[in-house]
Amino acid sequence: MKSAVVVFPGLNRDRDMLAALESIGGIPPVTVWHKETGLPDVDLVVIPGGFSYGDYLRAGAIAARSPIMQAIREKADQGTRVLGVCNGFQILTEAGLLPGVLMRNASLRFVCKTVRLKVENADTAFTRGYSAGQIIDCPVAHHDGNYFADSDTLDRVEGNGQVAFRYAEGTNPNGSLNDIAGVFNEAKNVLGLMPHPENLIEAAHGGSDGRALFAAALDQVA
Amino acid sequence: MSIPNDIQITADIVANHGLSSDEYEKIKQLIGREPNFTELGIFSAMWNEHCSYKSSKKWLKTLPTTGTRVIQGPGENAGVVDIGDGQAVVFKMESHNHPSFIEPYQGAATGVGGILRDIFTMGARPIAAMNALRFGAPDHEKTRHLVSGVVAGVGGYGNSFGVPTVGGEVEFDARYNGNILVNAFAAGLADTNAIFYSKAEGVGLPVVYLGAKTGRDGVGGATMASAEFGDDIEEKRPTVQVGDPFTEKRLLEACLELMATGAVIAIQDMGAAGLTCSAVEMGAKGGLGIELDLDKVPVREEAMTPYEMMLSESQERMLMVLSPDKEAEARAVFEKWELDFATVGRTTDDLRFRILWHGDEVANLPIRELGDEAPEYDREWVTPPAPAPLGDIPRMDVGEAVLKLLSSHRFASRRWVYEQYDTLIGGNSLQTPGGDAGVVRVAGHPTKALAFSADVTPRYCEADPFEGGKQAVAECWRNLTSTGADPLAATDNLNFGNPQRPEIMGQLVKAIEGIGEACRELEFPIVSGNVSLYNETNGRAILPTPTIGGVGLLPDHANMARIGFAAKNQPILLVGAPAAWGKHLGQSAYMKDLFERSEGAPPPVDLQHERRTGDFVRSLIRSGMASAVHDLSDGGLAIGLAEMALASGIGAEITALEGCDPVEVFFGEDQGRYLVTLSVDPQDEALDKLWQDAEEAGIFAPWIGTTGGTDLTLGAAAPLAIEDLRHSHEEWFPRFMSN
Amino acid sequence: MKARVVVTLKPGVLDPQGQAIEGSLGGLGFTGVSAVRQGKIFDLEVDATDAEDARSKVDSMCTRLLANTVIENYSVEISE
Amino acid sequence: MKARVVVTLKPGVLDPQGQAIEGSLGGLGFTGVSAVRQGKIFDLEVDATDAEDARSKVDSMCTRLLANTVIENYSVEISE
Ligand SMILES: Nc1ncnc2c1ncn2[C@@H]1O[C@H](COP(=O)(O)OP(=O)(O)O)[C@@H](O)[C@H]1O
Ligand SMILES: [Mg+2]
Repeated sequence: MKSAVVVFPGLNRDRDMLAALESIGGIPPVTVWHKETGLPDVDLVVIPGGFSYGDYLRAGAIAARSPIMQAIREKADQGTRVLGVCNGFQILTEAGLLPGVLMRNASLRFVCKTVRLKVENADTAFTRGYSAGQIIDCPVAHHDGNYFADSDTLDRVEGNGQVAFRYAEGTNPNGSLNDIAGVFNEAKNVLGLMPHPENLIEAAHGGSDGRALFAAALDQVA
Repeated sequence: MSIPNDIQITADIVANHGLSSDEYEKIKQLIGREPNFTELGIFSAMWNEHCSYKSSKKWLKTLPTTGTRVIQGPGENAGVVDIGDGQAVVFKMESHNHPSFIEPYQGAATGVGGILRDIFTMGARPIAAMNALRFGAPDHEKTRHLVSGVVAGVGGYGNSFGVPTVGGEVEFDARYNGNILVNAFAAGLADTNAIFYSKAEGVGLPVVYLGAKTGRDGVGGATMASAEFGDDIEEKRPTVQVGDPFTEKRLLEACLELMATGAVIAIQDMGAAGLTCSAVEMGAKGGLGIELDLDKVPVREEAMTPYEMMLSESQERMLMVLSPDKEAEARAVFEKWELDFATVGRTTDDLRFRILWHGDEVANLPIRELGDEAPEYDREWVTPPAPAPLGDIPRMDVGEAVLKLLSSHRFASRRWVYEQYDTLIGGNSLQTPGGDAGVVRVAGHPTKALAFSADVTPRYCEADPFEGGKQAVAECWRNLTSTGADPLAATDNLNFGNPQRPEIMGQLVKAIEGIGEACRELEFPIVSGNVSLYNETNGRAILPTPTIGGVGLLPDHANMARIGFAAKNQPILLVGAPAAWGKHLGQSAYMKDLFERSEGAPPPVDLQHERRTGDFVRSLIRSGMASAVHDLSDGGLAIGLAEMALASGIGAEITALEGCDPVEVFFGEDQGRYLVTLSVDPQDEALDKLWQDAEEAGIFAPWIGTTGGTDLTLGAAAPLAIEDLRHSHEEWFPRFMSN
Repeated sequence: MKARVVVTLKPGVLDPQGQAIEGSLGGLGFTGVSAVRQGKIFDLEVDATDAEDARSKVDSMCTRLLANTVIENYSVEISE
Repeated sequence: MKARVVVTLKPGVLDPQGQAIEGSLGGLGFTGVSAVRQGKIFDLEVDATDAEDARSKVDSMCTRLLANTVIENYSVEISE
């Protein structure tokens, strides 16, 4: 399956993401610059992590208004898989493709460590490599990962099975409501998550729990 | 500051520029007239301690700086060391002490920004960072605020820029109450055939300004960095520099893209005294003059004077000499990244540094003399007095002492600090903070990795700067070795008090001698560095703190050692031990932290022994026999064992040593020792072979105990549950910071 | 024309910064402090024919970029 | 008593956020926008005997926590 990685100025985990997609999918992804207005013909669009525009104003806010976002929106509407990791998640919420917002961590500090995630919904194109309820390791590295939504939105997200991952008990690093670490859109073809599965895909990383996510998104699993 | 350029220069103005009257006379002699105000500013920037190294140069020259792998030693933005396969590691460490005391977040952030710029200016993509921090006593009123701001600033910049922070140091001591230390290290990877230097070549070529716009930030900053603080510190505040990691990240990408086009002839980042130092350096090194037209410089404030523009320390700026036929291509790269790009001058053949502004020539100075003729002092120095001899050793139960030390500010886990740093970005971090050295894989190579460590024990340096200097180098070398790396080369960041005091100068001289001796013996050359003097307030100097940052190469990270015990029932060897395992309590943490006593000589470093032992440990790691390795330093054997147990959750039982004093055994800080666990069965003959090899190498490597269980049992002392150790170890920092 | 935009969190939206600041103020010995909320301001200059025009331009900047209207309210003041 | 604190960067201090926002507004087609500077506000309630007392309390909160007076200015408004 073909994939594209969208690059905004200030993103910095683009190389990590390119390496992960290539190593798991076997094909180097296409890189798309934020000023472009169209996307190549791919099955998976990924917005990686980092600090687009320095995260100035609000994390992801400025990038969410870039020219390429219209094309991403259209692709998403057509059912193409879109994955936003960390800053990518923030960008997707700012752009309205995913519900809720990511606020400053409750500690007000940047946090980088490995947490445990509970796979909440394993019945989607992204998560079918895991089983529901499975606990996996995954690193986080962010300053604004505190998931918030008003109660109606939250009820809807919970009710529709839109929660993809939760921080396992006792490991919520940022104060997210309902321990939410990742959410889908209603159609489940758009996923945003704060943790970095791309940094846990081989023995040298100390584990490979992140692999299954990319393997599924790239149709490398049955 | 709208002082006219033709103002009469008075003795007061000269003094305010940090220049002595002799220095001013020398300036007049060199240029054959009185300087105007802008020229005086330029001289003050070039001739202050920070840029000219006038007090330290004589001694820095004695350091070993060459080696078979050294491509570039001190003198450029960073040192360059060959790591094979056409690649090099580029690294340096630099201080941002004074700015961080005044504005901890921005001071530390711009320190990180500055060192990263030094690295990518040379054509290298940064792959690792470290930070060595020293704060005042925990109970000093400013300390918590400074810790919080500095750590947030280091993280704020490095995380956003996108470099993994893989190591560092944090230490507290009342001697840093008025002068904290923020030493930032960065390393990058470059191809050996694509390293960029600051030496300009070719006459009539465009001098191009890149990056952020110039403001009044830090005007006079370099001068301040070289001045002692007094109570009037508030008044010395220049406009604080604010870091913009977003711009720096774009500058990195734009510079590397530009370098790949072949357009760059010379490049220099604008650090202290930005435009002045960078332009002079490029011209002087290339034997060329430089003419700058300040009307072309992108500015972000109105009515800036030439003086201000020449001394501005606005961050995220670069100066380049470009090949004229590539100017358009270069401009396109910078426009893509939305950075300022302006041709602000040209190279000339007359060796003059000429500044034009509003149609006038506002400065015209001999470019070589600005740097080469900077004063160089052979300052008076005295050998620092030896500390009082070590008195009686007070007793404490070994277990109680371990718990107390682990929960003290010195040994408490630094997790609160390093969890604020992105340690994983890049996907190549093999060892993150918490072990002996950070390790980062060389991307694209199947087996190679680089190890990084920053070390110094200031209380040793205070007691004996020569031995302390040696020890800093040896400990850094040992930390690299503990991962299995071959130590390659080092960078030094020499933080001291006022060099015009002979006893301080003596500390500097002796520490450099010690560093030099250790670097020579260990074949660990110094390839870059930084000197920070005048770290004192009201006549009270910091502890002498020569931080050593080292880099090592692991040929195959499959054979890499870590600090945590790997499994239970493994023999633990104390490699490099003296017959009594450990003895030296002078200047130990045991004496200092448990009894507030700081007498006695620091532990001496036998460099031949260091080398033999390190080489032996490395061979054990490479052979696959060593399953975990940790060097012993601060706190001795007890702390070393506790750290190995904590990193793994596996306990250990250490045999009681008959006839020895347990305090000396467990808390002595004898140098040149490693704890090594083995993956071989104790009955295996491999172990006999190991001891035979050790004996032949002249190394004592006693089997001191075995891993296993959930307690740490130190000789005859009552067992300590690892969970209790963990509680002690993890508790201090968060509690301190939340108060 | 000069404009000042004030962006505040909507009531009911969690404010981690405000909460943390309230805690720190307590820690510093300030008693009786409550309901701390943090917001943002933007000062800017905008070319406009008159105050009305300026306001409508700035208003549109707010909805399109400066405020995230899912969680934030904003107000605009025009001067000069 | 209610108080609003406005914290702005001192003139001359670099404001990377303001710059990035200015650039983004340009990208969104807003022309003639300049001098964008970002600041913070804090709304809070404080127990005080009168406006005078409230002001002096909040003033001290500003110097001790809310503003970084090395690079920021602040102003205090008291209401109710
Ligand atoms: N400021 C810091 N930034 C990142 N890591 C740090 C910092 N301070 C300490 N560490 C890490 O904490 C661990 C313990 O530090 P230290 O006791 O100085 O190690 P060592 O004795 O091996 O030199 C090391 O892994 C070190 O890299
Ligand atoms: Mg060590």
